[in-house]
Amino acid sequence: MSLSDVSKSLPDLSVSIGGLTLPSPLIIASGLWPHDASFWQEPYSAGVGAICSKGLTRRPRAGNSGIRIWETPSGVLNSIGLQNRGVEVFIKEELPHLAKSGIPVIVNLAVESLEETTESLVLLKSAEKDIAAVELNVSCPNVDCGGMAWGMSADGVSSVLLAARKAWEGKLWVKLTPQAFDLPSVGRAAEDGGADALVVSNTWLGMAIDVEAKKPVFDRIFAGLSGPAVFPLALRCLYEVAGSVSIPVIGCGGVCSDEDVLAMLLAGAAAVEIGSMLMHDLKCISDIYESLTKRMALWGVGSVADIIGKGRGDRF
Amino acid sequence: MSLSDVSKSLPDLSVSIGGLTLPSPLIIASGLWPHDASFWQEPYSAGVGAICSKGLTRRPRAGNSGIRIWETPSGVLNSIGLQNRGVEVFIKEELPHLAKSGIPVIVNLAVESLEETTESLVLLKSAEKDIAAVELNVSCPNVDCGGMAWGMSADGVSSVLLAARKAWEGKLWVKLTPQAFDLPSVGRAAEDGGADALVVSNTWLGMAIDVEAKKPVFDRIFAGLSGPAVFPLALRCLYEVAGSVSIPVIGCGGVCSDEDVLAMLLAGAAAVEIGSMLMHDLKCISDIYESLTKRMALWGVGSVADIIGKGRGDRF
Amino acid sequence: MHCSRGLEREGFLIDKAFLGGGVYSLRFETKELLPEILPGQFFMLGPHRWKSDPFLLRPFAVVDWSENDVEFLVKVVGRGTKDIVSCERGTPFRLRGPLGNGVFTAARGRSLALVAGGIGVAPLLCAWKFHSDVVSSFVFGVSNGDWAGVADWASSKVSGLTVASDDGSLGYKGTAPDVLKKEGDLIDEIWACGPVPMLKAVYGAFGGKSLIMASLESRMGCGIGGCHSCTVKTQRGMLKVCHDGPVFDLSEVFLDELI
Amino acid sequence: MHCSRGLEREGFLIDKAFLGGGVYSLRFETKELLPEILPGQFFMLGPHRWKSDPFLLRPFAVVDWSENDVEFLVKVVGRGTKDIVSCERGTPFRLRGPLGNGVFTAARGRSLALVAGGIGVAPLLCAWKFHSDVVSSFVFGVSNGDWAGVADWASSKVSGLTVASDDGSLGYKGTAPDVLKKEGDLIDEIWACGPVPMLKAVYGAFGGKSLIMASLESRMGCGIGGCHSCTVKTQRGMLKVCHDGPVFDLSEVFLDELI
Ligand SMILES: Cc1cc2nc3c(=O)[nH]c(=O)nc-3n(C[C@H](O)[C@H](O)[C@H](O)COP(=O)(O)OP(=O)(O)OC[C@H]3O[C@@H](n4cnc5c(N)ncnc54)[C@H](O)[C@@H]3O)c2cc1C
Ligand SMILES: Cc1cc2nc3c(=O)[nH]c(=O)nc-3n(C[C@H](O)[C@H](O)[C@H](O)COP(=O)(O)OP(=O)(O)OC[C@H]3O[C@@H](n4cnc5c(N)ncnc54)[C@H](O)[C@@H]3O)c2cc1C
Ligand SMILES: Cc1cc2nc3c(=O)[nH]c(=O)nc-3n(C[C@H](O)[C@H](O)[C@H](O)COP(=O)(O)O)c2cc1C
Ligand SMILES: Cc1cc2nc3c(=O)[nH]c(=O)nc-3n(C[C@H](O)[C@H](O)[C@H](O)COP(=O)(O)O)c2cc1C
Ligand code: FES
Ligand code: FES
Repeated sequence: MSLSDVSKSLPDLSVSIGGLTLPSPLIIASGLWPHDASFWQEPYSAGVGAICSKGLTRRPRAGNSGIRIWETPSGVLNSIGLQNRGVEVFIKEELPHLAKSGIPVIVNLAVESLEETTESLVLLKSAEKDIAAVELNVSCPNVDCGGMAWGMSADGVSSVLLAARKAWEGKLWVKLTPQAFDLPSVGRAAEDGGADALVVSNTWLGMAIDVEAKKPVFDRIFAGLSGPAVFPLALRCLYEVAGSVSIPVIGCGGVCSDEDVLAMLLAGAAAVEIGSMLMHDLKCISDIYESLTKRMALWGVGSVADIIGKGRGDRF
Repeated sequence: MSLSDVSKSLPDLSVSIGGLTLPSPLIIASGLWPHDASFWQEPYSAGVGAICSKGLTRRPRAGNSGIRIWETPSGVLNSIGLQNRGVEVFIKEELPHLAKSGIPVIVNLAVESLEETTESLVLLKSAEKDIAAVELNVSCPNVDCGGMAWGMSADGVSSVLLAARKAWEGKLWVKLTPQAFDLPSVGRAAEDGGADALVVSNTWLGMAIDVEAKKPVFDRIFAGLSGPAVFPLALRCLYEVAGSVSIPVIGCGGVCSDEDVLAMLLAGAAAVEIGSMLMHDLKCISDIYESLTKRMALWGVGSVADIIGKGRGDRF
Repeated sequence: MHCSRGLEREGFLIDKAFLGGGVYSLRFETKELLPEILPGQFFMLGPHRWKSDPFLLRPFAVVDWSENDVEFLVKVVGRGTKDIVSCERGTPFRLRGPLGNGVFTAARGRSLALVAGGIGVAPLLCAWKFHSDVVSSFVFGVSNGDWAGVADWASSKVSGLTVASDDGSLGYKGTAPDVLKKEGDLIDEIWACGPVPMLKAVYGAFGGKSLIMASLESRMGCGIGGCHSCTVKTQRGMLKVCHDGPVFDLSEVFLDELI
Repeated sequence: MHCSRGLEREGFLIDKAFLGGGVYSLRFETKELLPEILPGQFFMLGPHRWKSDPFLLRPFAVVDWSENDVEFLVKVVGRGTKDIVSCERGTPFRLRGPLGNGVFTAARGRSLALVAGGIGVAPLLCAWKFHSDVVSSFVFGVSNGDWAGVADWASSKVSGLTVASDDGSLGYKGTAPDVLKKEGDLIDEIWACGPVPMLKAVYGAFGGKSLIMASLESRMGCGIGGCHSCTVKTQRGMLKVCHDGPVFDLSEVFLDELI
């Protein structure tokens, strides 16, 4: 089929993730997009399947002091430290406006203590109708208590799920950390605990030194690496986890182009989250959506489901 | 001091690594440089502190089939699979020529089984005078038996060291893998086992998919990521390990410039290994050596030892 | 290109002039008409050929603009700015903007002084152009004679610009705040942009007496308030330079926490 | 730049011509004198502005050279080649070479045919220029009329070049091996470069009868035999295209393992 015939048979880009149907497999990752409804509409909304909120905590957080972002070769180190206004303000002042956009809202909830997580989920329950899914973030490397620690082991994830599932019956995703030693086992623990989908994964622990100042760039020394640099690593993690669980797995890390999306899908992803690339181009998602559509049409593939996992070799 | 005064007081770039003195902290990492003496001389030798051999095994290895190298954003995936002519041929046909260059030879020995490792070290003993140090590679991600598996845990490294130390009394370095869950504990195991220095670290497990072919690029699916992309990750690993052991730690991963070298040194590295950057520029080491010298002179720093660890924050 | 790309615009470098002191003036022609731009607003930009390294666009204050062109001053300080000024005329650029909600807002009937340090002159040139009627004085402080070209260039745009230099090689000897102090004590409002030490000096001399509105800098990711990279500590909490600023009432900002 | 950089040379793009079929001819002037270059040898190259992305230099066969200039044909197939041909005249390039030890070596007194497929014509043009006295025929096969410009250009350099195309739109209809078969059975030696299917066809038709020396391609890292990225499976084991080749006796190569 030639490119000019493409429009005749536009493929269907909607995806189904553990019972949740999204209009597109392209999800905006947590921490990149403003909670400001003016950015939840055209032209920015074109091609967007869902948007993850900034990582929320039970109470407001000021975030980290000092430098918070640093460019590295094809990557970005960040140490934001979960600056957010807290779950309550989010539910009252922000969520209603965002939900009105019609874009599915994924609430990224940063796990601190189990108590706080339960409290937050109970609060979110009151706004359940505006929430497409809760994404439990057991993987933030930029805070002290909790955060990534929960995602490092199957045990940690199991206890989080046990608490969370008591308070939240809606769709529940778990966003894993690549710092975990055995991602497949952590993923299985989340599946066993009742997760509807996994997100693989969050940022990679890195650091930078300001050579002239002779000291670490970040006040917390370590920070999270994201962006194109980590794509090969994230793809490997996705491939491993997708081969080890039977719930859908969403790929995340360095996705920048339709090729990257297709690589993730072929490796077994049910959808992808796109984060850092939005800093490079606020409108990258609609471009990716377009070229993805064209490529699928050229391939003669009618739906995303026909691609998922089709590029897996024999490992796992 | 202005740049023109620099020549008046050239700093001393020699380093001492567990009793071994090298003329420069810039070491060519394993697997990048030919075992061909014509490349072990001017102009390529300028600024080089030592050269690591290609990973050697007890017996010759043909290496992996299929595509072996793939470019990623600011990085390189490789799946060479330890192609080498075996320890015996190396000792007889290659080492004598390389040693004649006067450049310290670091023999990178890939750990397969403990028996083969012992055998190889016994063979190497016969050529001890030509070997500045043996670098035990417990971190190759591109082979099936052994390789990276030994480096994943403190226990694995302990048993390797126990075997190795019986057969080899010379300088012994251990090259760790960033895939290990707890690098500091693996590093301590190597130290306790009698290692003279650690190399942190080898390549990062990644993968690539050929989207048009709809299959993994590499026959072994996974491959090792190196190059500038991984620098922030490698620096963090170095920082963690250097804070946890008392033997020297050599930084490795994405070092491309004098700034990168200084960052590693400030974070606690005793020296650095440079690998992928040599594919970008065969002569990068002499350029880095020059600019490092200039920068140290501008800083008024007389020796490398005066920089090591001076940029550490308070973590570890 | 698409019909509407929101804040993501495309422009071509149409003019590049080296002004000395590592500073270039760059002018871009945009394909679409620009909306109104307020003094203090900025763009994040980079040549289209930046794909993944460099990855982040760099923020620059608007110096001047018309319907479909926009001008910036770029001082070379690192790899991004170096590569930006190395671009030839005709190079296509990504221009994200105008960004920023905290801007310089004209206050009629009050005495208003502008004070710039080094490259901080950029947004104040824009402020002057669009509010020259309300500005009583404009002091431009630089480090030394390297800035002669920039000072001349600025003087050609701003009638009555007062130039000062730390070493006296250009205009008055002294810092911009020093000169401003001499100009008179009774300034209702000051618009400032420059290095943190300058902002502190201005605040030291005029804080409490005059309202000091300053355009701040910070490392940025998105420019639209999404990523929380660019915050500064203020009495109202951690505020985003890109979204709540870049212009802030200096009395609200913890000056010692500025990076 | 330094006095001696060994194989790392610097050159400036001095000529760029689009020949059609996605193929450009690029000529570089080198700062230093070049050593003798043998047909089949190649350079790895990329513009100096490639820092970390793209990171690897790309290999290209030498088409022609003199004391301080060297010419290549570059076919655009991906991001690296796309960026290379987008460079303006004057752009500084990193040129690593000449590389390769396995080259085309003239065999006097034997009948020698050259057979090229598509962009594989590059090293054979060099072979022809320096060994035209011993070449009895030179067949250049292309896919279709898109290659007309390249074929004309090659014909202007090679007297008696035979052009063939798969669809018959240029020269003979058929593949280059087809044409060669017609030209006569008694060829002592063949020098070949082109896509793997062409090499297989040449081997199928002439293997065992003629000595077939072929220039192979492979993905490369270092170009000097250090990284073991570029190997091909041969009867003598895994050999490095960059160091043991790029020209190999095809009877030694496991053709089915070529990528
Ligand atoms: C709202 C705003 C307006 C600005 N207006 C102008 C302007 O009109 N003209 C101009 O020349 N510069 C302006 N800057 C600063 C400019 O953005 C930086 O100099 C530029 O991003 C540095 O990029 P680089 O890649 O060359 O530097 P890098 O190599 O990234 O860093 C080199 C140095 O630049 C500084 N730097 C890096 N990024 C920033 C940043 N985002 N803000 C401040 N400093 C930074 C660092 O402290 C570092 O020392 C402005 C910054 C902001 C936030
Ligand atoms: C010894 C040698 C001589 C060569 N001579 C020429 C020449 O004279 N003219 C010319 O146009 N090309 C030549 N090539 C091929 C050329 O090197 C590749 O086309 C180029 O590296 C692709 O770079 P890219 O970034 O555009 O492609 P990428 O985006 O990296 O890949 C696109 C496509 O190019 C192919 N490719 C990538 N790298 C190589 C490689 N190293 N070798 C072969 N194919 C590759 C891949 O199969 C892929 O399908 C030669 C290759 C070798 C090994
Ligand atoms: C500035 C910034 C802020 C982020 N904040 C969050 C967050 O609050 N919660 C979370 O789960 N992930 C957060 N992330 C991680 C991203 O959602 C994403 O998982 C990660 O960046 C990898 O994807 P990318 O390479 O596409 O950016 C943040 C990333 C960045 C760069
Ligand atoms: C092509 C290639 C081959 C390698 N072979 C080996 C090897 O044989 N043994 C080993 O210990 N490391 C090997 N490495 C790893 C490097 O020595 C180095 O640890 C790694 O590439 C990270 O450093 P870099 O980013 O500077 O390349 C290889 C790396 C590359 C790219
Ligand atoms: S730069 Fe992203 S919030 Fe300001
Ligand atoms: S490219 Fe490195 S060995 Fe051939």
